[in-house]
Amino acid sequence: MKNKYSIFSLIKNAFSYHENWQRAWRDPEPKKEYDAIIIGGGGHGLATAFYLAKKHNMKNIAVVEKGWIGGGNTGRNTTIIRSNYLWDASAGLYDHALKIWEGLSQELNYNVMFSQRGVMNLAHNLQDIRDLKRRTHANRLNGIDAVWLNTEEVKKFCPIINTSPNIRYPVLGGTLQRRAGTARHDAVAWGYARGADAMGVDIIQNCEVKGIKRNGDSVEGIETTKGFIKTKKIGVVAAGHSSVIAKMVDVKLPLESKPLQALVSEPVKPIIDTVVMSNAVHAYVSQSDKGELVIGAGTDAYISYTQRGSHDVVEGTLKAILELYPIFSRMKMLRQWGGIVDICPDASPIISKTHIKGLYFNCGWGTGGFKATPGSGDLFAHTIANDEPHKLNADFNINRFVSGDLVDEHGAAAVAH
Amino acid sequence: MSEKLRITNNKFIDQTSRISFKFDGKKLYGFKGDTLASALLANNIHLVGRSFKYHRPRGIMTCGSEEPNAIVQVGNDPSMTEPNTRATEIELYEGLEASSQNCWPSVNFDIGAVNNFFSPILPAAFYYKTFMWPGNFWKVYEYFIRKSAGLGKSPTKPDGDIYDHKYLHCDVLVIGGGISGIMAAKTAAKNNLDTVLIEDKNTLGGTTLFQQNECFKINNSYSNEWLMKEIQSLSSLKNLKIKTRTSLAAYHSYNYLLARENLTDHLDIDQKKGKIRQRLWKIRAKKVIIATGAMERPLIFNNNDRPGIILSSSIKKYIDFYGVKCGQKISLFTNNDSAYETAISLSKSGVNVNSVVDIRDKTNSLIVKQAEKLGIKIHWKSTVVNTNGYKKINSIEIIKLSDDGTSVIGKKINEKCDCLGISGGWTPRVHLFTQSGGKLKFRDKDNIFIPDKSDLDQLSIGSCNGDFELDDVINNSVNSTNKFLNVNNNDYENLKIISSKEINKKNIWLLPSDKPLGKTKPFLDFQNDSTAKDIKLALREGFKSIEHVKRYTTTGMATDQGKLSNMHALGIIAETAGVKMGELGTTTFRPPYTPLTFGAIVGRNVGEFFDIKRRTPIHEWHVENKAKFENVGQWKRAWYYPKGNENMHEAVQRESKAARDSVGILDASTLGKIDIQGTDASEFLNRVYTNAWSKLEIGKCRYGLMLNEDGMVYDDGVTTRLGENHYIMTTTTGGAANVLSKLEDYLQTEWPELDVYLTSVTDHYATVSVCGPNSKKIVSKVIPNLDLSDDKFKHMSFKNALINNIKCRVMRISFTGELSYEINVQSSYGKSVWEKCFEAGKEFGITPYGTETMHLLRAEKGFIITGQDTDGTMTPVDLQMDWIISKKKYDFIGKRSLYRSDTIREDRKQLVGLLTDDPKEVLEEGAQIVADINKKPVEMLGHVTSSYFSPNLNKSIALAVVKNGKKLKGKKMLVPMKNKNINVTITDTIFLDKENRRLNA
Amino acid sequence: MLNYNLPINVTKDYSEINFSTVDPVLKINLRGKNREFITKIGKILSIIPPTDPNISSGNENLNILWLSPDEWLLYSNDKIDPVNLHAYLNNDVLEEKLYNEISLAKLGSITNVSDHWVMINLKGKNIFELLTAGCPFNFNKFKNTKGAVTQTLLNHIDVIIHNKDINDLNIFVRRSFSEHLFLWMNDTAARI
Amino acid sequence: MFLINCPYCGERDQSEFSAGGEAHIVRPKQPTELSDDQWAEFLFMRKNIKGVQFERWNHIHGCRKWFNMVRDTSNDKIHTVYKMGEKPPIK
Repeated sequence: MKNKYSIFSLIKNAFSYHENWQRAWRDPEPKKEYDAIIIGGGGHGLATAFYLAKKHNMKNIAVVEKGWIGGGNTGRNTTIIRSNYLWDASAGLYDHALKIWEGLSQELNYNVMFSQRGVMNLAHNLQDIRDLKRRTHANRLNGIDAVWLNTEEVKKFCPIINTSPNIRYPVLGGTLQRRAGTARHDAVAWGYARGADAMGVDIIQNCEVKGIKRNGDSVEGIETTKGFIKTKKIGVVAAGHSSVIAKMVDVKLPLESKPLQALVSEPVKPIIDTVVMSNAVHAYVSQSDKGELVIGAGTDAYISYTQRGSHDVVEGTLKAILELYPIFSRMKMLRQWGGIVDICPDASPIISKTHIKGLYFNCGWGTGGFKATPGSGDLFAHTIANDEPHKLNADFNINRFVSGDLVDEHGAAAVAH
Repeated sequence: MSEKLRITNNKFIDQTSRISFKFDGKKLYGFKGDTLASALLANNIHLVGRSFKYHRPRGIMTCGSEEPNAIVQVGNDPSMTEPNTRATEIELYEGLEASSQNCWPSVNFDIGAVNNFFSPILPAAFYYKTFMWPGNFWKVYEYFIRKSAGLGKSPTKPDGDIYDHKYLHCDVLVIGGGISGIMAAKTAAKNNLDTVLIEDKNTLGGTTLFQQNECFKINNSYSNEWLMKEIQSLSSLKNLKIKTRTSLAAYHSYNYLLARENLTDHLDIDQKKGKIRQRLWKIRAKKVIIATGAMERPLIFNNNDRPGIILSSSIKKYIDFYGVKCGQKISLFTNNDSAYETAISLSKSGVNVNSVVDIRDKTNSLIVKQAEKLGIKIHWKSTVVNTNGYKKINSIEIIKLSDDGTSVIGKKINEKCDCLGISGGWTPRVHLFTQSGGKLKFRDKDNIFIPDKSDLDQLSIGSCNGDFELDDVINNSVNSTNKFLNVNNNDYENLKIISSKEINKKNIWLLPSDKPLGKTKPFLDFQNDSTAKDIKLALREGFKSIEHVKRYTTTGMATDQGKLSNMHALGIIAETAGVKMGELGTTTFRPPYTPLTFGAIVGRNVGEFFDIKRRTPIHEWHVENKAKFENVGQWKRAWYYPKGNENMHEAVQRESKAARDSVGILDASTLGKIDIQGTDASEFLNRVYTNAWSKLEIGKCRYGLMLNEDGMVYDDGVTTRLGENHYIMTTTTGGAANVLSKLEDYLQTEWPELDVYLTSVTDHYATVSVCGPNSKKIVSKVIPNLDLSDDKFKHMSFKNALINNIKCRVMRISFTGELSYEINVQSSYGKSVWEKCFEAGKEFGITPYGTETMHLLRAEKGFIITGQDTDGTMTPVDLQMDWIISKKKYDFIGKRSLYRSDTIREDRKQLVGLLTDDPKEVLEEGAQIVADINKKPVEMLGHVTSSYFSPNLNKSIALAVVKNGKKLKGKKMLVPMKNKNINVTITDTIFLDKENRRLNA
Repeated sequence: MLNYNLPINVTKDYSEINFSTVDPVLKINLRGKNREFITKIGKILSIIPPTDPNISSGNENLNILWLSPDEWLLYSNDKIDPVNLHAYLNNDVLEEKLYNEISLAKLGSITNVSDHWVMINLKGKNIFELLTAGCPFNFNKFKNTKGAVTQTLLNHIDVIIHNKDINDLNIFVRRSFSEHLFLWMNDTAARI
Repeated sequence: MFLINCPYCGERDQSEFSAGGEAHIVRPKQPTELSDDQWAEFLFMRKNIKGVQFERWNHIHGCRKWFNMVRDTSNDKIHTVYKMGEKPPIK
């Protein structure tokens, strides 16, 4: 790999005032034709390209991104990574991702700062307890590290939580996955981009897809703002804009794109060193390495592509934060932003072929896609390369909405992503 | 305080009232009207903090919300301390205690400063390139990184202050109380528009308020004197509401704005108590006028971050407004005229101005001439290439600029100084405009972004709109305001305005140096320590878009959100990449404009007001009788009634037994109740429930299951036919609201042709459920004239009755399998009826029971609870309730979904009963069920949904969903726990009284 | 004899704000779509239900509040004398008459909601200061419109607000929410 | 926060309303006649338009009436509202 990153390369470059660092990735003009094109330069798209090149030896491929890579939900999420999902299919998918996360910095030679500081999910009513215990038992049998904590153990693991029995919805316990944690979102996109580029993948930014050319039931290429590009395989990883791409080939998806907001506080010295999520009292919080409290808010109920949500959602979230962490009342919100999340009726993703030959969709990650980035890329690459799903994403096909065989993380033990 | 730094002829600071405060533990003095910053400067304290990354000494740099350096911790009470507060915005009060952040042991001697020594190997984003070895070691590196990062400290105890909200609807909202804002507000209010003017400072007037200079006059009086009169005239306007100390935090679409009003932060400690600290105004304005002014830019050159380097306009405010000299020997460095205003103010106040270093060729504007007249030395076409002094600047190095401005020529002049004022021109505060979705355009002549297009009914005026000179500000503001408000206010016509005009403009984003860039430290983002070098590094590594550069170098990500750094970052990117700034675009400014306390955002919705508590009409009785309560949705429901020191299990066992052996009483008031009337009521029920309703006789009750269109069980309950076209439906407690709006949805959108009316009566009725073999005796005592004989009053039927002349409805229905009656009476009599039943039941040892016992009793009978035994993936068939699906009916909500390839599978997960081989062993709800624990991966067949120890059967019972369960009756299964595997057998779901004898006991 | 219990039964005084619960009063929900329904109601009550939104009609005894194009809330003005209370609430002539002539006549639906809603009366110069602390509704016009009606949220709780007279309002809140709302109202009023 | 003009009550704050998704998806009159695919189309498949979309809203905390709205999802601009059963305005 072109100049390997390490403390030594840093020192070496210090002598030349860091003026000899090479580009992390090239900035090529699109070729006439590729063996495969990935639409969408977010984490999932870049990871897909990376694994297509690395594991399936497809080097003549491109990632086309209408803006700048990592600028969508990759750069807007709260970076929570966990795999303690209820259903076997989900557990398989997300734990596959978690296993890759554990070695990703080394695999990419790019520090993605994967920090396994644990993720805790709190229970606030009797049904929460049933649901979370159900999940914990399932996780254990699926070989996923997850344990049930009683209220005292919750308090011990994260002392700043208000576990008083007198609050409106007292903390009745929770589950903990120690291998779970957070990572540096930008680094994931940049690391995959650098890695893919090094293997010859063209990353084409500021290139918007305007149409998809079909010949009968198979794809022939894409029309873009940088002209027509020929290809036989198109992997769509456009997150919130999946339906927009689908419309180009008259495919309808079971998706709704909704605003999801998040916010950070001003940076302070370490005060919470794990990730705590609560579904009933809707609040998740962690603290970034920079010291900012990173807080995920909920989605709005309406469709919007504006990357803005309503203030009530932010207020509702902070209200919950102060219920569980009254010490944060004097902390200040530094920045607030929104993303567009594409949500499936069963709150599970689609990683699937379509009825059009050579057209593949990876979408529907809703509010929880970041954690799956490496796994999603790996499995989608497999699906594209072999024109067949991997067994780990077989259940996440598009057809489940016809058969009714949903992976209902939503209905069952709905737990916040 | 060192008096020599205070001037006495000052009208804004009350120098008679001395205030004592503490900074880093040292007791100091200031005056009423000071900010912490002005008071510190008056005490000759510049060094107030350390930078984020290199821990370089940093001093006060501005006088406002854009301050990047003077960020302090206020207070040290663990519940009241506040991190990251800008000293330039803190109004001084008696007892204020503040301290420096991000330094240890002290701001003067900071261990972290070693980072500065390592800075050569810590370029932008170095952390992405290292800390990767050994593989699992990031944890360790991260620990130290986290410790050294972060600025102030979070409080560690709950906030002692309270906050609240207020909604405000107005015709015109004017943001910013400077000269243009004041004129606009006056214009609006005078034209009978309901107007609100907000200003984040404690006084109106902006910078004009202290602009007493020959070069700026209106109608022959100084601009500040003229403005004073304007401000006074506002008080007479009844349509005008003025809010000072109120800063606009967020500007959302549809002219929805949030403003934070500071109510007590400026008060002396002892006066703060018991008052609201901050109020968040939620404003809906028909029209919005933005008059937020402009920010002065710094200049980017080597070591431009030393304490004592201050924005030139801030130096002017400190001397003219606060009466504080930022130094005794001040040098100024500028690329525009405004620094000369500072020079003039300083020399008028007797501060010795070394010189003005101006990168421009000689210019002759009014203000420059005046400066020259005062004998101020000017280095034309020169730049500062370096500054010296570690904890405070002590000299600057000046060199001539080449003609093209890209390099320096000639020999260095060294000039001693104790303060350097820098002015890089002005940046309009367009943040709010862009927050609201407005698009900007770039103006090349002075390198600024100004408002262009917006979808909202809004207007930007004054310097935030790119008007910097007095005459432009006044004339353009007046015209556009009149047009915008569609009024004709001639107050400001033909004013005689004198204003110095800037003739000569020149801008260099990164000033040339006599050293190679690599050897210099030209800071852009002072708080985050990012330099021009970092920007260039990012570009070199292929990070082209401004957002990439920003994230890679963290420029503009600090607590000042890049107010000072963004423009230079853009400029340097454009220069280096060779693109026009206009095309480069700008980064998105996100709310809030200045950091906003969580407390203010949440307001009073904390503690007891965090969420609503719904109470039943009988709530008091439960409290008096020591009930423990369970949260069900927003309801407080009696959970169980412990006697003496019974634990829950003991109480529930006792209650359950009593209900079966004699009689129990339950408050069922929380169940949703919907009054259904209309000629199509029966047809409507046919469509929303799975079973048939048309043939239900008047006076009879029936249980119904409601599905979603996806075929999954959604809600259930008993519905009673009160009349030909009149039903009352009950829903689950949690489902009530959703069911009603779902039904309304179908009525209004899918079946408008149906003549049906739905009215919620949930709160109108209290429901007292008397249950058990003796229930009949009790009801007959309470309602003597009601014939309860089985033939007259059958199971699943209802009767109207009177209790002491009060109407009530008695339903004979059972959720426990016992003979039981539900008395529905209007809520105001609920408690009384309950007490009457209780009284009547005493002789039978009537036992009040809560939700837990109810759940146990119904489980003995195999009755489901939607949401517990179902989870949004269960069809009625899965529940083995095929009997409730009408085969005759053509359609009902969700029917079609029951016939999809997956939903018709025989081996879906189905509801079954479970018995543990050891009858004493109670299963854990949520536990998984497997057939073979040794086969890997373990196949999970289902899970336990409900589990109890039944005192009536004297054994453990459970309900579960199991794959293909219907066919597995009698089969052995395992419930694997962490430490053991529990042997269970799949059974029927009904554990007690399959023949329903007890219903007619 | 059964006792009558109100969830809140107090009068509170704050600076220019006065709360009092005005129950028991008769409250009946009226539903109907066609003109026949309107005229029939008019005949029975000698008050025509308003067909324009956000207003009310009434006489010295009764008010009819517009709730939606096919829904109105009828409530009696004065507190019923507790002595005749039972008489009133039971044989409640009015409800029965309405039920017979509307519901049974298939013209619409009549539902007694007397205890579904709790009515709180607010008086004083500062009552709108109180409302704007927790209500997104724009009261600028409403304030000065006698008889105006709105349904909105107050401290996140559904309410119906009836402007009886200048600085004299009736707020209707569902009984199970009433204690919580009242707690909030007192908390807020105390700070005005 | 949108300012929504309820066709019955007039302009109200967004917090009084609840969103109901894509409008004019008519529930099939004869579901049993539909294939699994056709039923899935009704049940789950959505246009999810970026641009002008017709959608349903409910004035849940006001008159409780459902109505239709024409809104541009790319900028949240509300073009118009109309009552259930009324003809949608042509784009």
